[in-house]
Amino acid sequence: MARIRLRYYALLREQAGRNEELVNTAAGDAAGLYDELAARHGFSLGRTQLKVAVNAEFADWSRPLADGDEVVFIPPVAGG
Amino acid sequence: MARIRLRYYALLREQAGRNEELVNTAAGDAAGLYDELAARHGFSLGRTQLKVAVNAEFADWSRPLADGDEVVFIPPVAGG
Amino acid sequence: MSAFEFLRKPLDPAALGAALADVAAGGFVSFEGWVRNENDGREVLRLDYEAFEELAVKEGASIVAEAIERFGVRGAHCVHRLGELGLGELAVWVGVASGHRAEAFAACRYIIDEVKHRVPIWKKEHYRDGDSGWVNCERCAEAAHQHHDHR
Amino acid sequence: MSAFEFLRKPLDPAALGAALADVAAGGFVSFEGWVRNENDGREVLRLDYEAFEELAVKEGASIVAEAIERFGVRGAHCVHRLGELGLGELAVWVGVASGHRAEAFAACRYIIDEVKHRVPIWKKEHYRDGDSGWVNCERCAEAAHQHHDHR
Repeated sequence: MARIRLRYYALLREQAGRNEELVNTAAGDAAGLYDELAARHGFSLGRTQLKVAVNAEFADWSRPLADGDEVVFIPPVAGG
Repeated sequence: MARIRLRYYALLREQAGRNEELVNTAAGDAAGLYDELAARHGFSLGRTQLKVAVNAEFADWSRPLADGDEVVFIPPVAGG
Repeated sequence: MSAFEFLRKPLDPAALGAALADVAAGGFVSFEGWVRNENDGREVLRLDYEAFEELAVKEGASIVAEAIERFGVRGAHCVHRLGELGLGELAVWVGVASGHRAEAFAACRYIIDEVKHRVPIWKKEHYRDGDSGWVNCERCAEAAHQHHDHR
Repeated sequence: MSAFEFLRKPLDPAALGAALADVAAGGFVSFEGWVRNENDGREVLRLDYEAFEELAVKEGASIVAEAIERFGVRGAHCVHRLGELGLGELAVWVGVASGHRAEAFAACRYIIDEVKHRVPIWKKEHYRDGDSGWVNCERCAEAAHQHHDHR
Protein backbone atom coordinates (compact mmCIF):
# COMPACT_ATOMS: atom_id res chain seq x y z
CA MET A 1 0.00 0.00 0.00
CA ALA A 2 1.23 3.49 -0.90
CA ARG A 3 0.06 6.67 0.81
CA ILE A 4 -0.70 9.23 -1.93
CA ARG A 5 -1.69 12.87 -1.71
CA LEU A 6 -4.20 13.92 -4.36
CA ARG A 7 -4.97 17.47 -5.42
CA TYR A 8 -8.05 18.17 -7.52
CA TYR A 9 -8.76 20.97 -9.97
CA ALA A 10 -11.69 22.23 -12.02
CA LEU A 11 -14.33 19.61 -12.85
CA LEU A 12 -12.59 16.88 -10.86
CA ARG A 13 -12.45 19.15 -7.79
CA GLU A 14 -16.17 19.74 -8.06
CA GLN A 15 -17.01 16.08 -8.62
CA ALA A 16 -14.73 14.94 -5.78
CA GLY A 17 -16.19 17.64 -3.53
CA ARG A 18 -12.75 18.51 -2.20
CA ASN A 19 -9.46 20.21 -3.12
CA GLU A 20 -7.26 17.39 -1.91
CA GLU A 21 -7.20 14.14 -0.04
CA LEU A 22 -4.82 11.49 1.26
CA VAL A 23 -5.47 7.93 0.14
CA ASN A 24 -3.92 4.56 0.78
CA THR A 25 -3.96 2.60 -2.42
CA ALA A 26 -2.91 -0.80 -3.69
CA ALA A 27 -2.98 0.52 -7.28
CA GLY A 28 0.33 -0.16 -8.95
CA ASP A 29 0.32 2.91 -11.16
CA ALA A 30 -1.40 6.23 -11.82
CA ALA A 31 -3.91 4.62 -14.19
CA GLY A 32 -5.06 2.16 -11.56
CA LEU A 33 -5.33 4.95 -9.00
CA TYR A 34 -7.51 7.02 -11.32
CA ASP A 35 -9.87 4.09 -11.95
CA GLU A 36 -10.17 3.55 -8.19
CA LEU A 37 -10.93 7.23 -7.52
CA ALA A 38 -13.24 7.60 -10.53
CA ALA A 39 -15.36 4.77 -9.14
CA ARG A 40 -15.39 6.31 -5.65
CA HIS A 41 -16.13 9.93 -6.71
CA GLY A 42 -18.12 9.32 -9.88
CA PHE A 43 -15.72 11.24 -12.14
CA SER A 44 -17.30 11.78 -15.55
CA LEU A 45 -14.03 12.27 -17.42
CA GLY A 46 -12.50 9.23 -19.07
CA ARG A 47 -8.82 8.64 -18.48
CA THR A 48 -8.05 9.26 -22.17
CA GLN A 49 -9.23 12.87 -21.67
CA LEU A 50 -6.77 13.44 -18.84
CA LYS A 51 -3.09 13.84 -18.23
CA VAL A 52 -1.43 13.01 -14.96
CA ALA A 53 1.28 14.73 -12.95
CA VAL A 54 3.32 13.11 -10.18
CA ASN A 55 5.22 15.44 -7.84
CA ALA A 56 4.41 18.42 -10.09
CA GLU A 57 5.86 16.86 -13.26
CA PHE A 58 3.90 15.38 -16.13
CA ALA A 59 4.11 11.58 -15.87
CA ASP A 60 3.11 8.43 -17.71
CA TRP A 61 -0.02 6.64 -16.61
CA SER A 62 2.06 3.51 -16.12
CA ARG A 63 4.40 5.20 -13.67
CA PRO A 64 4.62 3.14 -10.45
CA LEU A 65 3.48 5.04 -7.38
CA ALA A 66 5.66 5.47 -4.33
CA ASP A 67 4.72 6.27 -0.78
CA GLY A 68 4.40 10.03 -0.36
CA ASP A 69 3.83 10.85 -4.06
CA GLU A 70 1.63 13.82 -4.89
CA VAL A 71 -0.68 13.04 -7.80
CA VAL A 72 -2.77 15.45 -9.88
CA PHE A 73 -5.15 14.34 -12.62
CA ILE A 74 -5.29 17.07 -15.24
CA PRO A 75 -8.58 17.70 -17.06
CA PRO A 76 -8.50 19.22 -20.57
CA VAL A 77 -6.90 22.65 -20.21
CA ALA A 78 -8.37 25.93 -21.36
CA GLY A 79 -6.11 28.86 -20.60
CA GLY A 80 -6.35 32.24 -22.26
CA MET B 1 2.23 75.18 -70.57
CA ALA B 2 0.70 73.86 -67.33
CA ARG B 3 1.19 75.52 -63.96
CA ILE B 4 2.02 72.74 -61.45
CA ARG B 5 2.48 72.84 -57.69
CA LEU B 6 5.20 70.49 -56.43
CA ARG B 7 5.63 69.33 -52.87
CA TYR B 8 8.87 67.62 -51.86
CA TYR B 9 9.54 65.11 -49.10
CA ALA B 10 12.54 63.39 -47.54
CA LEU B 11 15.60 63.09 -49.80
CA LEU B 12 13.95 65.01 -52.65
CA ARG B 13 13.08 67.86 -50.27
CA GLU B 14 16.69 68.07 -49.18
CA GLN B 15 18.07 67.88 -52.72
CA ALA B 16 15.57 70.44 -54.01
CA GLY B 17 16.34 72.66 -51.03
CA ARG B 18 12.66 73.49 -50.59
CA ASN B 19 9.34 72.01 -49.42
CA GLU B 20 7.37 73.11 -52.44
CA GLU B 21 7.48 75.15 -55.58
CA LEU B 22 5.31 76.30 -58.47
CA VAL B 23 6.57 75.51 -61.96
CA ASN B 24 5.37 76.17 -65.48
CA THR B 25 6.13 73.15 -67.58
CA ALA B 26 5.73 71.98 -71.13
CA ALA B 27 6.14 68.35 -70.00
CA GLY B 28 3.21 66.30 -71.21
CA ASP B 29 3.16 63.91 -68.28
CA ALA B 30 4.50 63.27 -64.80
CA ALA B 31 7.51 61.36 -66.16
CA GLY B 32 8.57 64.29 -68.30
CA LEU B 33 8.11 66.66 -65.39
CA TYR B 34 10.34 64.52 -63.16
CA ASP B 35 13.11 64.41 -65.74
CA GLU B 36 12.92 68.20 -66.05
CA LEU B 37 13.10 68.74 -62.28
CA ALA B 38 15.74 66.04 -61.73
CA ALA B 39 18.00 67.88 -64.16
CA ARG B 40 17.32 71.24 -62.46
CA HIS B 41 17.74 70.05 -58.83
CA GLY B 42 20.21 67.20 -59.31
CA PHE B 43 17.95 64.52 -57.85
CA SER B 44 19.89 61.32 -57.26
CA LEU B 45 16.89 59.00 -57.32
CA GLY B 46 16.02 57.36 -60.61
CA ARG B 47 12.41 57.50 -61.70
CA THR B 48 12.10 53.71 -61.36
CA GLN B 49 12.70 54.10 -57.61
CA LEU B 50 9.83 56.55 -57.26
CA LYS B 51 6.06 56.65 -57.34
CA VAL B 52 4.10 59.71 -58.24
CA ALA B 53 0.92 61.21 -56.82
CA VAL B 54 -1.25 63.78 -58.56
CA ASN B 55 -3.74 65.69 -56.43
CA ALA B 56 -3.03 63.37 -53.47
CA GLU B 57 -3.81 60.16 -55.36
CA PHE B 58 -1.26 57.67 -56.69
CA ALA B 59 -1.03 58.16 -60.46
CA ASP B 60 0.64 56.67 -63.53
CA TRP B 61 3.78 58.31 -64.82
CA SER B 62 2.05 58.72 -68.16
CA ARG B 63 -0.79 60.71 -66.69
CA PRO B 64 -1.22 64.00 -68.61
CA LEU B 65 -0.76 67.06 -66.43
CA ALA B 66 -3.40 69.75 -66.17
CA ASP B 67 -3.07 73.35 -65.08
CA GLY B 68 -3.34 73.54 -61.29
CA ASP B 69 -2.34 69.92 -60.59
CA GLU B 70 -0.45 69.19 -57.37
CA VAL B 71 2.34 66.68 -57.96
CA VAL B 72 4.38 64.76 -55.41
CA PHE B 73 7.24 62.43 -56.29
CA ILE B 74 7.40 59.69 -53.69
CA PRO B 75 10.80 58.28 -52.71
CA PRO B 76 11.02 54.71 -51.38
CA VAL B 77 8.96 54.62 -48.20
CA ALA B 78 10.13 53.44 -44.80
CA GLY B 79 7.41 53.70 -42.19
CA GLY B 80 7.41 51.86 -38.89
CA MET C 1 10.67 38.43 -13.13
CA SER C 2 9.77 34.89 -14.12
CA ALA C 3 9.03 34.30 -17.81
CA PHE C 4 5.53 33.07 -16.89
CA GLU C 5 3.49 34.34 -13.97
CA PHE C 6 0.02 34.30 -12.48
CA LEU C 7 -1.72 37.35 -11.07
CA ARG C 8 -4.95 37.58 -9.06
CA LYS C 9 -5.46 41.28 -9.84
CA PRO C 10 -6.00 43.12 -13.14
CA LEU C 11 -3.08 42.98 -15.58
CA ASP C 12 -1.44 46.22 -16.70
CA PRO C 13 -0.30 45.83 -20.34
CA ALA C 14 1.57 49.15 -20.35
CA ALA C 15 3.73 48.14 -17.39
CA LEU C 16 4.21 44.62 -18.76
CA GLY C 17 5.32 45.96 -22.14
CA ALA C 18 7.63 48.52 -20.53
CA ALA C 19 9.43 45.71 -18.71
CA LEU C 20 10.53 44.34 -22.12
CA ALA C 21 11.91 47.70 -23.30
CA ASP C 22 15.15 47.13 -25.21
CA VAL C 23 16.89 49.61 -27.51
CA ALA C 24 18.15 46.71 -29.62
CA ALA C 25 14.54 45.62 -30.33
CA GLY C 26 12.76 47.15 -33.31
CA GLY C 27 9.55 45.16 -33.07
CA PHE C 28 7.24 44.32 -30.20
CA VAL C 29 4.15 42.12 -30.54
CA SER C 30 1.66 41.48 -27.79
CA PHE C 31 -1.40 39.28 -27.50
CA GLU C 32 -4.24 39.91 -25.07
CA GLY C 33 -6.96 37.37 -24.37
CA TRP C 34 -10.17 39.20 -23.40
CA VAL C 35 -13.23 37.67 -21.72
CA ARG C 36 -15.78 37.40 -24.49
CA ASN C 37 -19.58 37.62 -24.09
CA GLU C 38 -20.20 34.46 -26.11
CA ASN C 39 -18.76 30.99 -26.54
CA ASP C 40 -20.08 28.26 -28.77
CA GLY C 41 -23.37 30.10 -29.19
CA ARG C 42 -23.98 30.60 -25.43
CA GLU C 43 -24.09 33.99 -23.76
CA VAL C 44 -21.31 34.27 -21.17
CA LEU C 45 -21.52 36.58 -18.12
CA ARG C 46 -18.23 35.90 -16.35
CA LEU C 47 -15.40 33.37 -16.00
CA ASP C 48 -13.51 31.69 -13.18
CA TYR C 49 -9.89 30.75 -13.86
CA GLU C 50 -7.93 28.30 -11.76
CA ALA C 51 -4.55 26.62 -12.29
CA PHE C 52 -2.32 23.90 -10.96
CA GLU C 53 0.14 26.67 -10.26
CA GLU C 54 3.23 24.70 -9.31
CA LEU C 55 3.27 22.80 -12.61
CA ALA C 56 1.78 25.62 -14.68
CA VAL C 57 4.54 28.13 -13.94
CA LYS C 58 7.17 25.55 -14.88
CA GLU C 59 5.39 24.59 -18.12
CA GLY C 60 4.68 28.23 -18.97
CA ALA C 61 8.31 29.23 -18.42
CA SER C 62 9.41 26.32 -20.63
CA ILE C 63 7.15 27.56 -23.43
CA VAL C 64 8.54 31.10 -23.23
CA ALA C 65 12.10 29.74 -23.23
CA GLU C 66 11.28 27.56 -26.26
CA ALA C 67 9.95 30.59 -28.12
CA ILE C 68 13.05 32.67 -27.35
CA GLU C 69 15.31 29.84 -28.48
CA ARG C 70 13.31 28.83 -31.56
CA PHE C 71 12.67 32.31 -32.98
CA GLY C 72 15.73 34.11 -31.66
CA VAL C 73 13.76 36.94 -30.07
CA ARG C 74 15.30 39.23 -27.46
CA GLY C 75 12.67 38.96 -24.74
CA ALA C 76 9.29 37.42 -24.00
CA HIS C 77 6.91 37.26 -21.08
CA CYS C 78 3.48 35.77 -20.35
CA VAL C 79 1.14 36.61 -17.47
CA HIS C 80 -2.20 34.92 -16.77
CA ARG C 81 -5.02 36.07 -14.50
CA LEU C 82 -6.59 33.76 -11.91
CA GLY C 83 -9.92 34.07 -10.11
CA GLU C 84 -13.18 35.61 -11.24
CA LEU C 85 -13.16 37.81 -14.36
CA GLY C 86 -15.94 39.90 -15.88
CA LEU C 87 -16.67 40.61 -19.55
CA GLY C 88 -13.93 42.47 -21.38
CA GLU C 89 -11.31 41.78 -18.70
CA LEU C 90 -7.80 40.82 -19.69
CA ALA C 91 -7.22 37.11 -18.96
CA VAL C 92 -3.81 36.54 -20.49
CA TRP C 93 -1.04 38.77 -21.82
CA VAL C 94 1.89 37.72 -24.00
CA GLY C 95 4.60 40.16 -25.07
CA VAL C 96 7.62 39.59 -27.31
CA ALA C 97 10.41 42.04 -28.20
CA SER C 98 12.61 41.24 -31.16
CA GLY C 99 15.13 42.76 -33.53
CA HIS C 100 12.66 42.34 -36.38
CA ARG C 101 8.92 41.90 -36.54
CA ALA C 102 8.53 38.52 -38.26
CA GLU C 103 10.12 36.71 -35.33
CA ALA C 104 8.13 38.72 -32.80
CA PHE C 105 4.83 37.71 -34.45
CA ALA C 106 5.87 34.06 -34.71
CA ALA C 107 7.10 33.81 -31.13
CA CYS C 108 4.02 35.54 -29.69
CA ARG C 109 1.72 33.20 -31.62
CA TYR C 110 3.74 30.18 -30.50
CA ILE C 111 3.52 31.15 -26.84
CA ILE C 112 -0.23 31.72 -26.72
CA ASP C 113 -0.95 28.56 -28.74
CA GLU C 114 1.23 26.39 -26.52
CA VAL C 115 -0.04 27.97 -23.30
CA LYS C 116 -3.60 27.15 -24.31
CA HIS C 117 -2.68 23.54 -25.07
CA ARG C 118 -0.12 22.63 -22.45
CA VAL C 119 -0.43 24.73 -19.31
CA PRO C 120 -2.78 23.37 -16.61
CA ILE C 121 -5.22 26.28 -16.44
CA TRP C 122 -8.98 25.85 -16.48
CA LYS C 123 -11.87 28.20 -16.98
CA LYS C 124 -15.46 27.86 -15.94
CA GLU C 125 -17.98 29.83 -17.93
CA HIS C 126 -21.11 31.20 -16.28
CA TYR C 127 -23.96 31.62 -18.75
CA ARG C 128 -26.91 33.98 -18.81
CA ASP C 129 -29.28 30.99 -18.61
CA GLY C 130 -27.90 30.18 -15.12
CA ASP C 131 -25.89 27.19 -16.25
CA SER C 132 -22.12 26.97 -16.03
CA GLY C 133 -19.44 24.70 -17.38
CA TRP C 134 -15.72 23.95 -17.53
CA VAL C 135 -14.49 24.74 -21.04
CA ASN C 136 -13.22 21.65 -22.89
CA CYS C 137 -14.51 19.36 -20.12
CA GLU C 138 -18.25 19.18 -20.43
CA ARG C 139 -18.38 17.93 -23.96
CA CYS C 140 -15.56 15.44 -23.61
CA ALA C 141 -17.17 14.26 -20.37
CA GLU C 142 -20.29 13.44 -22.36
CA ALA C 143 -18.19 11.62 -24.93
CA ALA C 144 -16.46 9.72 -22.17
CA HIS C 145 -19.81 8.73 -20.69
CA GLN C 146 -21.10 7.42 -23.99
CA HIS C 147 -17.98 5.32 -24.44
CA HIS C 148 -17.77 4.25 -20.84
CA ASP C 149 -17.73 0.55 -21.57
CA HIS C 150 -14.96 0.82 -24.09
CA ARG C 151 -12.34 2.42 -21.89
CA MET D 1 -11.35 58.19 -34.73
CA SER D 2 -9.87 57.58 -38.16
CA ALA D 3 -8.53 54.08 -38.84
CA PHE D 4 -5.08 55.55 -39.51
CA GLU D 5 -3.67 58.62 -37.81
CA PHE D 6 -0.47 60.56 -37.30
CA LEU D 7 0.62 62.00 -33.97
CA ARG D 8 3.46 64.39 -33.17
CA LYS D 9 3.58 63.43 -29.49
CA PRO D 10 4.35 60.10 -27.75
CA LEU D 11 1.85 57.31 -28.42
CA ASP D 12 -0.05 55.76 -25.50
CA PRO D 13 -0.58 52.05 -26.23
CA ALA D 14 -2.87 51.56 -23.24
CA ALA D 15 -5.28 54.26 -24.39
CA LEU D 16 -5.07 53.09 -28.00
CA GLY D 17 -5.88 49.51 -26.99
CA ALA D 18 -8.71 50.60 -24.72
CA ALA D 19 -10.35 52.37 -27.67
CA LEU D 20 -10.74 48.94 -29.35
CA ALA D 21 -12.40 47.36 -26.28
CA ASP D 22 -15.22 45.08 -27.40
CA VAL D 23 -16.94 42.40 -25.31
CA ALA D 24 -17.48 40.34 -28.45
CA ALA D 25 -13.71 40.21 -29.05
CA GLY D 26 -11.72 37.40 -27.42
CA GLY D 27 -8.34 38.19 -28.91
CA PHE D 28 -6.36 41.40 -29.28
CA VAL D 29 -2.99 41.62 -31.04
CA SER D 30 -0.85 44.72 -31.18
CA PHE D 31 2.39 45.58 -32.90
CA GLU D 32 4.75 48.32 -31.76
CA GLY D 33 7.66 49.54 -33.84
CA TRP D 34 10.42 50.81 -31.55
CA VAL D 35 13.37 52.97 -32.53
CA ARG D 36 16.32 50.61 -32.58
CA ASN D 37 19.94 51.49 -31.81
CA GLU D 38 21.26 49.79 -34.93
CA ASN D 39 20.35 49.39 -38.59
CA ASP D 40 22.35 47.54 -41.20
CA GLY D 41 25.38 47.45 -38.93
CA ARG D 42 25.39 51.20 -38.19
CA GLU D 43 24.81 52.63 -34.73
CA VAL D 44 21.68 54.81 -34.74
CA LEU D 45 21.15 57.69 -32.28
CA ARG D 46 17.76 59.06 -33.33
CA LEU D 47 15.28 59.19 -36.21
CA ASP D 48 13.25 61.84 -38.00
CA TYR D 49 9.91 60.76 -39.48
CA GLU D 50 8.03 62.74 -42.08
CA ALA D 51 5.00 61.88 -44.22
CA PHE D 52 2.99 63.08 -47.18
CA GLU D 53 0.11 63.26 -44.75
CA GLU D 54 -2.80 63.90 -47.07
CA LEU D 55 -2.11 60.77 -49.13
CA ALA D 56 -0.73 58.74 -46.23
CA VAL D 57 -3.88 58.92 -44.12
CA LYS D 58 -5.98 57.80 -47.06
CA GLU D 59 -3.65 54.92 -47.93
CA GLY D 60 -3.31 53.93 -44.27
CA ALA D 61 -7.08 53.92 -43.77
CA SER D 62 -7.47 51.78 -46.91
CA ILE D 63 -4.99 49.24 -45.51
CA VAL D 64 -6.85 48.99 -42.20
CA ALA D 65 -10.17 48.62 -44.05
CA GLU D 66 -8.66 45.88 -46.24
CA ALA D 67 -7.48 44.01 -43.14
CA ILE D 68 -10.91 44.22 -41.50
CA GLU D 69 -12.59 42.98 -44.67
CA ARG D 70 -10.07 40.28 -45.53
CA PHE D 71 -9.70 38.75 -42.07
CA GLY D 72 -13.13 39.50 -40.66
CA VAL D 73 -11.80 41.15 -37.51
CA ARG D 74 -13.97 43.37 -35.33
CA GLY D 75 -11.76 46.44 -35.08
CA ALA D 76 -8.33 47.71 -36.09
CA HIS D 77 -6.39 50.94 -35.76
CA CYS D 78 -2.94 52.22 -36.71
CA VAL D 79 -1.16 55.31 -35.40
CA HIS D 80 2.23 56.58 -36.58
CA ARG D 81 4.52 59.13 -34.92
CA LEU D 82 6.01 62.04 -36.85
CA GLY D 83 8.96 64.25 -35.99
CA GLU D 84 12.12 63.47 -34.07
CA LEU D 85 12.26 60.22 -32.06
CA GLY D 86 14.91 58.94 -29.67
CA LEU D 87 16.07 55.38 -29.05
CA GLY D 88 13.38 53.08 -27.68
CA GLU D 89 10.53 55.41 -28.60
CA LEU D 90 7.35 54.03 -30.10
CA ALA D 91 7.18 54.95 -33.81
CA VAL D 92 4.13 53.00 -34.93
CA TRP D 93 1.31 51.17 -33.17
CA VAL D 94 -1.13 48.70 -34.74
CA GLY D 95 -3.96 47.11 -32.75
CA VAL D 96 -6.51 44.51 -33.87
CA ALA D 97 -9.46 43.11 -31.90
CA SER D 98 -11.09 39.94 -33.14
CA GLY D 99 -13.43 37.15 -32.11
CA HIS D 100 -10.55 34.68 -32.31
CA ARG D 101 -6.81 35.07 -32.22
CA ALA D 102 -5.72 33.65 -35.59
CA GLU D 103 -7.46 36.45 -37.47
CA ALA D 104 -6.12 39.08 -35.07
CA PHE D 105 -2.52 37.97 -35.69
CA ALA D 106 -3.01 37.82 -39.46
CA ALA D 107 -4.69 41.22 -39.70
CA CYS D 108 -2.10 42.92 -37.48
CA ARG D 109 0.73 41.50 -39.55
CA TYR D 110 -1.00 42.54 -42.77
CA ILE D 111 -1.44 46.11 -41.60
CA ILE D 112 2.15 46.70 -40.51
CA ASP D 113 3.56 45.01 -43.63
CA GLU D 114 1.40 47.05 -45.98
CA VAL D 115 1.98 50.31 -44.07
CA LYS D 116 5.71 49.83 -44.43
CA HIS D 117 5.41 49.21 -48.16
CA ARG D 118 2.65 51.52 -49.31
CA VAL D 119 2.22 54.52 -47.02
CA PRO D 120 4.33 57.59 -47.90
CA ILE D 121 6.30 57.89 -44.66
CA TRP D 122 10.05 58.39 -44.58
CA LYS D 123 12.63 58.10 -41.87
CA LYS D 124 16.05 59.65 -41.65
CA GLU D 125 18.54 57.87 -39.43
CA HIS D 126 21.18 59.83 -37.55
CA TYR D 127 24.28 57.75 -36.85
CA ARG D 128 26.87 57.91 -34.12
CA ASP D 129 29.55 58.64 -36.72
CA GLY D 130 27.80 61.94 -37.53
CA ASP D 131 26.41 60.76 -40.85
CA SER D 132 22.70 60.48 -41.59
CA GLY D 133 20.57 58.93 -44.29
CA TRP D 134 17.06 58.36 -45.55
CA VAL D 135 16.23 54.66 -45.11
CA ASN D 136 15.65 52.87 -48.45
CA CYS D 137 16.81 55.92 -50.38
CA GLU D 138 20.55 56.11 -50.05
CA ARG D 139 21.33 52.72 -51.44
CA CYS D 140 18.81 52.82 -54.24
CA ALA D 141 20.08 56.30 -55.09
CA GLU D 142 23.52 54.75 -55.58
CA ALA D 143 21.99 52.03 -57.70
CA ALA D 144 20.12 54.62 -59.72
CA HIS D 145 23.30 56.57 -60.26
CA GLN D 146 25.15 53.49 -61.49
CA HIS D 147 22.35 52.67 -63.92
CA HIS D 148 21.73 56.23 -64.94
CA ASP D 149 22.17 55.61 -68.64
CA HIS D 150 19.79 52.68 -68.73
CA ARG D 151 16.69 54.44 -67.44
